[in-house]
Amino acid sequence: MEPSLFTVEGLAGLLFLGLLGVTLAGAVIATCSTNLIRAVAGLALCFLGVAGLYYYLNSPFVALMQILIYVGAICVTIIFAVMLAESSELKRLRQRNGLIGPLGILASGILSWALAGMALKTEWYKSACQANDGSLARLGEALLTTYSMSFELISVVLFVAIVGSLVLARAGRSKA
Amino acid sequence: MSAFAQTQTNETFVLNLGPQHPATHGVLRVKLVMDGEYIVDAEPVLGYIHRMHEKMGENRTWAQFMPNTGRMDYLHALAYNHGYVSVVERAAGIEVPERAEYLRVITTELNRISSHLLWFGAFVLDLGGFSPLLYAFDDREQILDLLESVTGSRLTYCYFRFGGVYNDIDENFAAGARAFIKRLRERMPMYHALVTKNIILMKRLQEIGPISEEMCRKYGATGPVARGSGINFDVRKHEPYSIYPELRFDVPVYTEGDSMARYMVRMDEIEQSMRIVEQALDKLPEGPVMAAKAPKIIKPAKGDYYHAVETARGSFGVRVVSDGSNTPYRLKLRSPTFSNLSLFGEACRGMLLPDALALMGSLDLVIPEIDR
Amino acid sequence: MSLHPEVIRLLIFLVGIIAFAALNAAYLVWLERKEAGHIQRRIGPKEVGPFGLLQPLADGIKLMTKQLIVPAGVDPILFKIAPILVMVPAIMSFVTIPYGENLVARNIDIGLLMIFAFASVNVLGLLLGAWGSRNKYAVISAARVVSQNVAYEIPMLITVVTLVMITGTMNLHEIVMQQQGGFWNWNILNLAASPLMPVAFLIFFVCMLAETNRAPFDMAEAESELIAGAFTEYPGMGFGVFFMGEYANIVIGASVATILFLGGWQCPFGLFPGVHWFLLKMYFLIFTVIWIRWTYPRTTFYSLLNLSWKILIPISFFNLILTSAMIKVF
Amino acid sequence: MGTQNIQPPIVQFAQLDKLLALGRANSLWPMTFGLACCAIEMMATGASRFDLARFGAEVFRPSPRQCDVMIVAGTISKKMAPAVETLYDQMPEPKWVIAMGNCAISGGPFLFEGQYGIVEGAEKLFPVDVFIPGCPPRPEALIEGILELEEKVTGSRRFPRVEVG
Amino acid sequence: MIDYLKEIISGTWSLFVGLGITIKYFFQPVVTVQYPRQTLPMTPRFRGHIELVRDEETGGTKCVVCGMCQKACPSGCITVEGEKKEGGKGKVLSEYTLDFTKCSLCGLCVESCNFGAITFSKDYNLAGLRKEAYVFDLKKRLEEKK
Amino acid sequence: MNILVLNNSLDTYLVVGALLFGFGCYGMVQRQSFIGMLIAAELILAGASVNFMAFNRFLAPNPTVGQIFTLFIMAIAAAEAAIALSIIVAVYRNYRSIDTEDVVELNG
Amino acid sequence: MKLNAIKQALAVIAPEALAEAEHAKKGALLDVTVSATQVVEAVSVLDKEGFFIEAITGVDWLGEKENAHKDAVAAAKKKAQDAGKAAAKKVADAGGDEEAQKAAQKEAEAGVAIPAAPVEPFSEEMEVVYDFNNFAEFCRVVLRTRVPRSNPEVPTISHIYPGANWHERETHDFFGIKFVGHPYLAPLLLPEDADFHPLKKDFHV
Repeated sequence: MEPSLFTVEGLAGLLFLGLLGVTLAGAVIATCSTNLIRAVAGLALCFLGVAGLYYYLNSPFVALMQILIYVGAICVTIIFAVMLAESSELKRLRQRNGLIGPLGILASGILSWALAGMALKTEWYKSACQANDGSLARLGEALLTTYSMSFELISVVLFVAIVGSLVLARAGRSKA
Repeated sequence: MSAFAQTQTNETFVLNLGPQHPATHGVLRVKLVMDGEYIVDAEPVLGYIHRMHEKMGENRTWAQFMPNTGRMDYLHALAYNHGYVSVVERAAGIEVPERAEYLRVITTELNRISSHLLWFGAFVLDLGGFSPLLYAFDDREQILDLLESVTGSRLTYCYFRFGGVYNDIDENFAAGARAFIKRLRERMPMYHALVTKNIILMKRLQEIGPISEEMCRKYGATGPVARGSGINFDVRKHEPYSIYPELRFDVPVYTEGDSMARYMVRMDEIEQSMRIVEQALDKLPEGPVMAAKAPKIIKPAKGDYYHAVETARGSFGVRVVSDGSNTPYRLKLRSPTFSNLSLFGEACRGMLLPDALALMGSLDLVIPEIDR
Repeated sequence: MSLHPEVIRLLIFLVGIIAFAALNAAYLVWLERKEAGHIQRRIGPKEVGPFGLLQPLADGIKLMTKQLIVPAGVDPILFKIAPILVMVPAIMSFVTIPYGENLVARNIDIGLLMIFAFASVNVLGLLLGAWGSRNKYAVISAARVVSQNVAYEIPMLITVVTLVMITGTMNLHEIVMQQQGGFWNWNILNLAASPLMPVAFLIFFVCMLAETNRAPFDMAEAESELIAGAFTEYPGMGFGVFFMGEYANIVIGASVATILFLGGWQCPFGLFPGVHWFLLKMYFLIFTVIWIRWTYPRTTFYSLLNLSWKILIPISFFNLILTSAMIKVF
Repeated sequence: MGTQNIQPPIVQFAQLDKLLALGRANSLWPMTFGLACCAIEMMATGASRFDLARFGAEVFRPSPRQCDVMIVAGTISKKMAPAVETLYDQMPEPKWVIAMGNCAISGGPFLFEGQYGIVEGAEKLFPVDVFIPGCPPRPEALIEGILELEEKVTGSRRFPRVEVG
Repeated sequence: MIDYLKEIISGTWSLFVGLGITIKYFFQPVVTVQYPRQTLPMTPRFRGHIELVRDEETGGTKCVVCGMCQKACPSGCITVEGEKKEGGKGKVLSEYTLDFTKCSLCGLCVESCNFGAITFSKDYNLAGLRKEAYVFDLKKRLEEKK
Repeated sequence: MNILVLNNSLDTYLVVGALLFGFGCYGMVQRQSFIGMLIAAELILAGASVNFMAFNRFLAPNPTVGQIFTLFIMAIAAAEAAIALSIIVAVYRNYRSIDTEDVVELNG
Repeated sequence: MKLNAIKQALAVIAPEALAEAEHAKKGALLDVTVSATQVVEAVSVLDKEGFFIEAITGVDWLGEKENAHKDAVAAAKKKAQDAGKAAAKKVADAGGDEEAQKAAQKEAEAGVAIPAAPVEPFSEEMEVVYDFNNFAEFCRVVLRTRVPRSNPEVPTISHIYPGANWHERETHDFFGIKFVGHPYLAPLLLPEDADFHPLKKDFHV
């Protein structure tokens, strides 16, 4: 199977490469940038790329949720926190001194190399065929039947998180 | 109002509002120490349009200073003309014919309406509403046409003279003024429906920027600012001058002290000024508009004279010190907004930025009048 | 080697969408200026072309040939990337909007979600641009943008969820198809599903105003307070792109409102449905948006939050519960 | 090829320049920059009766970054002069300056011997393109000034001249 | 609770009232005077820069070079110069310069003139590229007007 | 192997997931500020999610499980971000720093 | 009556310098001159009676004493001349000759003392003028104090009337009068680095 560049498949493949690049570039910026806001921007870029990957994995719903939650909510919240925490001056992030930098590179490099190697080496048991591509209806059905308990629990967790963060963030300010 | 008190540990930063900023109506700079959007401290920095009026007064003859008065507060130039001619007439003992006084009052009150209309528009513009400004300008243009037909200028009038006024009105003026008043009476309900009763505006003004009676006294605030804080002080009633004792009008006073009260005072003053103009037009006597005995060259006797008038912004006083020559020895212009603005720093502490700007707008600032 | 027809179709639509967005942005500015003029009893742009129709062209030429300044002290990368981050998601959202029965670039099952997902990226763009400017006014404006958007996304999404419960789909095409017939079948008057539908429409409209930073919720660029807010440091085309993105967002908001509540391309009387009806309704909504801008003063930040938390969210929650009850009962 | 016969360039930049000039001239966005009395007349010019919007020049931008023309409307004091200069420098090219009113032209009525407070005209700070005398000038004069500036940018005048009898 | 609902309803109503007002104006005719194409009539008292009055009898100026206007002017924008009249008393105007860029249009000069030699012009729309154009030689202007 | 069909191979996604995980780990170690570490944590979560989604697409018989897991991860991430950020803000208020080493009092 | 109350209270502080002014002529009802040290006390009295501050300003009386001296000299000279002439006339009437007349004239002229030129330069003064008014009823009170021009210092009243803060700064701008105890006496209307006081009579650019 050799799709040429000018077919739908070919273009899709090309786009996929682009998304891969965006994802990894975003990850690099997010970890290595010395400027915190740029790091968040890199994170947003990375998430956008990941959302694209999800789209290629036949789950547009999750892809859009990824954009909505990660890019639209989490990144924005992080930027907001950065603004709150260092509104006065642009703070350069100090790198940890000594061996931690190189060691970190080494350790995480080995880790990802091992993981990737494992993934590539393993003979994955391919499922015979999928009943259908995880459509929205089936997803909803599963959420409200099989996983309804976890769904509720997650809601509780979210609720508690919201209340907790409100309490934490408001602790500093007292009613006038 | 500030819902939360500022914690000491929070980081503050300095925001420079101006000297060129749309909300300051000219070239005022306010150094704001902010904690987020809360104002911790505010310090107005003046002098960006200091035009040396008092110095010029000492370099010119008494008559030659007239054009300056109109340029101090270009929105209510005639009241400033009035203050200056009154003090010189007091010093030199010049009698003014009655018709001239009536003309002075009529034009001054028309000018006051135009000033309040412009303030109304600019204030709503500060609050983000555009169209009321243009409606107000539309009405204001009518006044400017009337005044231009009498004085020859649109804005920086130099109409009064020691001993009278420069020109008698023409035959169309009275009818034009009455027609305008009729028109404005019909427009006022529209302004109230569009702006005053608008829920957004009410939320922005009610209980915002309270100024207490005591604060007005300590800072010497006068005019609508004081009247919005429950102080019944109007120079026209308090220290009657010109023909105001002969006219019937009310002094609108609101006790809330918030921006809404100041807004309402000015809106009510427009109505009162219309009343004054109507009465003065009815009573307008015939006669000369210039004192026959007015000397061409003014040389007041040695001494120290003061006269205050009520302008659209408050009590404007002129102190002249004469050494008997044809130039003033010392000319002090007591501008109302100078005092009104001086309380801004204290009043806006702990407020949010948009509320502070609403407060600043409600003070009705004309910066060249503050800086002089 | 030939291109697949689907690719060609997509390309054509992409070009069409970009042209539509740009043209809309340009001529909505014209509409805004004209409408403002007439509301204020003046003419508005008139001398540049007939009825001032060439005014956007002149503005465009001018903005494009303006010197590109990257002011000292800004973060150059963020500064440059922000306008793109505002513009691109807006164009992406156009992809799934059905203008007519067959006039849609890509009919996605979860089109509604897609629009909201991309709309949320818009905030990020503004935020990065404002932060990148390193201007105090811009930073204050950015803080306002975020709290405003977060506060209004909640009632908006609750309202939309209510609607999705009623229609049972997130496919915009299907949502419109369900509103076939006359205006009594539109969702805004779908009183059988929930008697509060007109109120829901109002809530959606108000939230849309807030999300697109339009007056009276335009505190992000409140001229009398924050100079030009997040755009304070942007000269020339950077500002132009922000501007276009903003108007594109208004078009999207009006389109979504049209689709969700006003029956999309359906005719009010059940006759001759078509794209013209869609455009008519959409432009009427945009007209209203502009009309509102030139009528009201700006709200303040806390009254805006009060409005959201104390009025819109309770009502939309109530509507949600009511609707689910109605669905369950009937 | 002799020096006399210079071939016209293949791409007619002159035409393009003309178009660009036309675009610029018809989209002069002024700065919200009122200093004193003249600022009120500037507002009046933007208001319904005179309507600067007809020429596409009503987009008063408060940020100098987005402005094309700075209307210096009022007296520039010595304290204000550095700020005015900064604002001028912050405007991106191409930019123009209109000196509105006598104060902005020469110091006007506030010019006297021994004055210590004002700058004697905007020209002392930066080049000025159009002068509008008056104290303050009528709104018509400001419109005339904008048209005059359009003429300067494009090289020709599109509008009839108003002759005053 | 009732107050809450009342406020919502009255507030919303006030917003609709506002919209009604603006849309009413939207459909009303504009009040704009389209300046270069239409002009407003100037009032007879309009104050432009000053101008010399033509003496209908002699065709020249009424000015007798007394210098009162020069003295009255607060800004010193008037310069009057005269030459001795040949064989007679008084002076003949040789130069009357007005530096309009300093003028404050106060009208003191016109008032101070006992001979009615100067008046206000109706030039209300001056604008130009050179500021030197506003230093008027009024004598020349008077002659050109013939 | 044609690089244009990478999108149809499970390995690609697994490698990307591993790389994201690696970057996340590196960030965790190297970053000094709380926010930087939060960013790194988000990267790690993203790596895990990519794996879930990939297995879901290519291996799982039921195509919803992986997606639901990813959705749950998102919810948890959102909760985590909210809590972490409010802690950061609170810490910043008290210590005026978001550097981990400056907050030594937490060490006990 | 506020006026009477304030008069009594101020009379304690500055009994000799209390002048009731005629409003129609001067614009004020009461004109009080106090010494610089009494300013705070007098202002406190006004504060207690509920007065508000209208303005503070200065007047530079440069040349006042010199002019007064010159006037006095001129007057004395004229007086001497007149006296001399009168004496001469008297002598002439009495039939005295010219010499006698001259002698009488000289004698009479010498009899009128001409003020001597001071050894030291005149101690010129500046005046600070405070205007107070009352919201409740009309009662404008002018408070004046004179300070030597060489060392113009007045205690501040900005702790009593915070509104006086700016007025004092402005007066300092224009006249260089120092308000002792003022929290922030930086130029208000003049540029921040201004070191000149333009309303002083000897100010030249």
